[in-house]
Amino acid sequence: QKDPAQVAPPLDGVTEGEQPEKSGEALRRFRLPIFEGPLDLLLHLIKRNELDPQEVATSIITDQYLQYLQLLDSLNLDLAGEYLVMAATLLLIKSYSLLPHPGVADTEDGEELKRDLVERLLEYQRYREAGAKLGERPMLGRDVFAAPGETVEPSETVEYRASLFDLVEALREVLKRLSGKAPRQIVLRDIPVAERMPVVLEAIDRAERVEFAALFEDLTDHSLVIATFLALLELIRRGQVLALQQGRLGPIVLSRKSPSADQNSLAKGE
Amino acid sequence: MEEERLKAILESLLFAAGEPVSLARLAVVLDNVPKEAIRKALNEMALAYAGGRGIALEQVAGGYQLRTPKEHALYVRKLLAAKPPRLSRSLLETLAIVAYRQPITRPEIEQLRGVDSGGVLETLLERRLIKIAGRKEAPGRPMVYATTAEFLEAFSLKDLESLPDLSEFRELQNAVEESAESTPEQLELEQSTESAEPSPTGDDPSASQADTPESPVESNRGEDESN
Amino acid sequence: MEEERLKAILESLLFAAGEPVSLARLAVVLDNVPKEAIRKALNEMALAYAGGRGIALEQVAGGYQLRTPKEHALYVRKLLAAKPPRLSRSLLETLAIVAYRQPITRPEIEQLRGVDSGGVLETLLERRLIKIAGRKEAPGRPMVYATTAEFLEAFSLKDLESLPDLSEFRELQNAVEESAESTPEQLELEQSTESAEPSPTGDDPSASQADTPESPVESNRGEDESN
Repeated sequence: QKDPAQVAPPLDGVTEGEQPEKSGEALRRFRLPIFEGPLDLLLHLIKRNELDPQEVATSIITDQYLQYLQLLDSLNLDLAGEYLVMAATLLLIKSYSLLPHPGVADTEDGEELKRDLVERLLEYQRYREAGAKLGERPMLGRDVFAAPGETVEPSETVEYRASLFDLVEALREVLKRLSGKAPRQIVLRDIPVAERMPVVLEAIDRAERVEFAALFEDLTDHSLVIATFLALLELIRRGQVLALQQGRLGPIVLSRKSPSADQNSLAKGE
Repeated sequence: MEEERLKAILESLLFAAGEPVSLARLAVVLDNVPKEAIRKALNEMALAYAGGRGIALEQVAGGYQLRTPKEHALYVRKLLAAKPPRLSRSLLETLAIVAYRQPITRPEIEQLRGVDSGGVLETLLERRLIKIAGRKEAPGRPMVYATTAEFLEAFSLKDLESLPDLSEFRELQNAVEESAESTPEQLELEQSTESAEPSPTGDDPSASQADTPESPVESNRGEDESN
Repeated sequence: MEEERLKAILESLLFAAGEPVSLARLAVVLDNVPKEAIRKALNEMALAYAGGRGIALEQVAGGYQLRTPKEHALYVRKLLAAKPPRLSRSLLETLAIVAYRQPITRPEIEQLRGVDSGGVLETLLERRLIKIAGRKEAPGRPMVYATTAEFLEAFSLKDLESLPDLSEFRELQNAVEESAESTPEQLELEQSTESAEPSPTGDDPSASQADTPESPVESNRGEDESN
């Protein structure tokens, strides 16, 4: 992608004789130098006229610069604003030197404009050179190459997963709340864990993701809570359910590990 | 740890890492080996590699990295069949400005370059050669840009201090002018002679602006001749 | 080609390739070198590497490959495991969308990205960079995502207001308006996350360790040098 401000110009010999002879839809092919902006163009013109950057404000440079802008204008081509600003600056400097100016202040203004421009030009030239030098350095992927690197089994996600301890902590929270709801009604029944597993899966499937606490919301029976919890642990152990915690003390969210729509997206998404 | 074994392990580590590895990171892995011993081993390794080998040990981006020597670039490129990263003049120029003047804002860059630099900065960010390094405490709190570790790695620089002194360029100015100007980048384009219609997308003004009748016309299109 | 030079180039090639390279492929790169010469050089290299080096040349199914020897696996594993996980482009992209548009639903994210984002969101949830922030009052009551405190921490952000100004990322906004008709490459998104790159120096717990007198290597060094 080209810098939008780049324009391609100029001025190396107007080649009128080389207009295409064929009429109609003839396509012409050009090779043009690319300029990075008005400063770049000015440096080009200075070089071409074998001048010094100090002499940027001489009329030959100004004339050629303007000639180029006119050329683009005659082609109805949009011109980056920076080129026009520079043109105005050059013209202003020129006007100071051409017009009679009784005030001393005016002369100084003109000189200052010129000094500023030369300074900018020199500074720009320095960075352009620095850039060129940078481009000459041994470049990775061009001149020198590194090893692609070996990989090991990624283990870093583990630490993001909620630990068993977190689950137990969360369960305690649920139980604490429960005991507020139905105090002292602890009747332990023998509920098979296997019976609770499909219930847990169904709850997760219904909502795609379920907060850990929500799984126990409607349970007032401690035996049921414990069986449900054990069922969940078993499902996690089997890799059917994924437990994720948002933040160290955040809620634990349960989701289906496989097979579900989410699993597909996992494969596609990354 | 015996010295030869240390060197062998270091070679493994640097090879496996691929990217530059800092002395600190190596020391973490090599638990009980003092940093000084690691540094010494690395220096000796660098010397040992130097003699016409296929691998070189370089200090890059604040760390150590194994790399192929420059002389083999052609072969390696051929094997990898990868296009070498191309950095245009405008990218290099802007990168140099960021490198020497960081942290620097976009308006400051544009003042130095004299042109809008949004597109160039975007490309440099995309290539991870520069990053947004925060905001300047100035009106509007503009973002400031700085170079990345990837920049140092890409240009084989040990650190930012290894950049050549900017003042050197002033002296060289004329010589530079020669070399920079002798091969200006060129834009190749085609245009119908019937109309100077701007490109339909409008997102590449440079292409449409590039046509000038003054420009050396390379050739007419072959198709026309056959008619 | 001279034999030593051939070996050096082969070393460069295998080093840069990482993967196994077939003899045929090597022969293509090394234009005029006969396969037999290449095979012989490789065999000699394999022998030379064998003596306690950090790299081994192995012949595997796909060809020849440079690898770290098994004896160093522990160290290599430690080094690579210590490497902070890098966020892939799609992760960063999604993260940035969430950061700027939170609270946001998965369909909205997918509309912006133009691709299914379930897996990416899951990874981000896993890494605690985003969280489920509730449900949207809309048909189906879809869940909405938001960034976490860990996100701010990981990206060295004081608060969400410290994110780079969205207005500076025109194209993201455009993408929002156009509602992702294709696969928009959100270059700007990288900018936002790039700024938060963890500092390369980061941790240096070894520094103190290395200087401790208990470190056994220190005492051995003298002997090694005399060898």
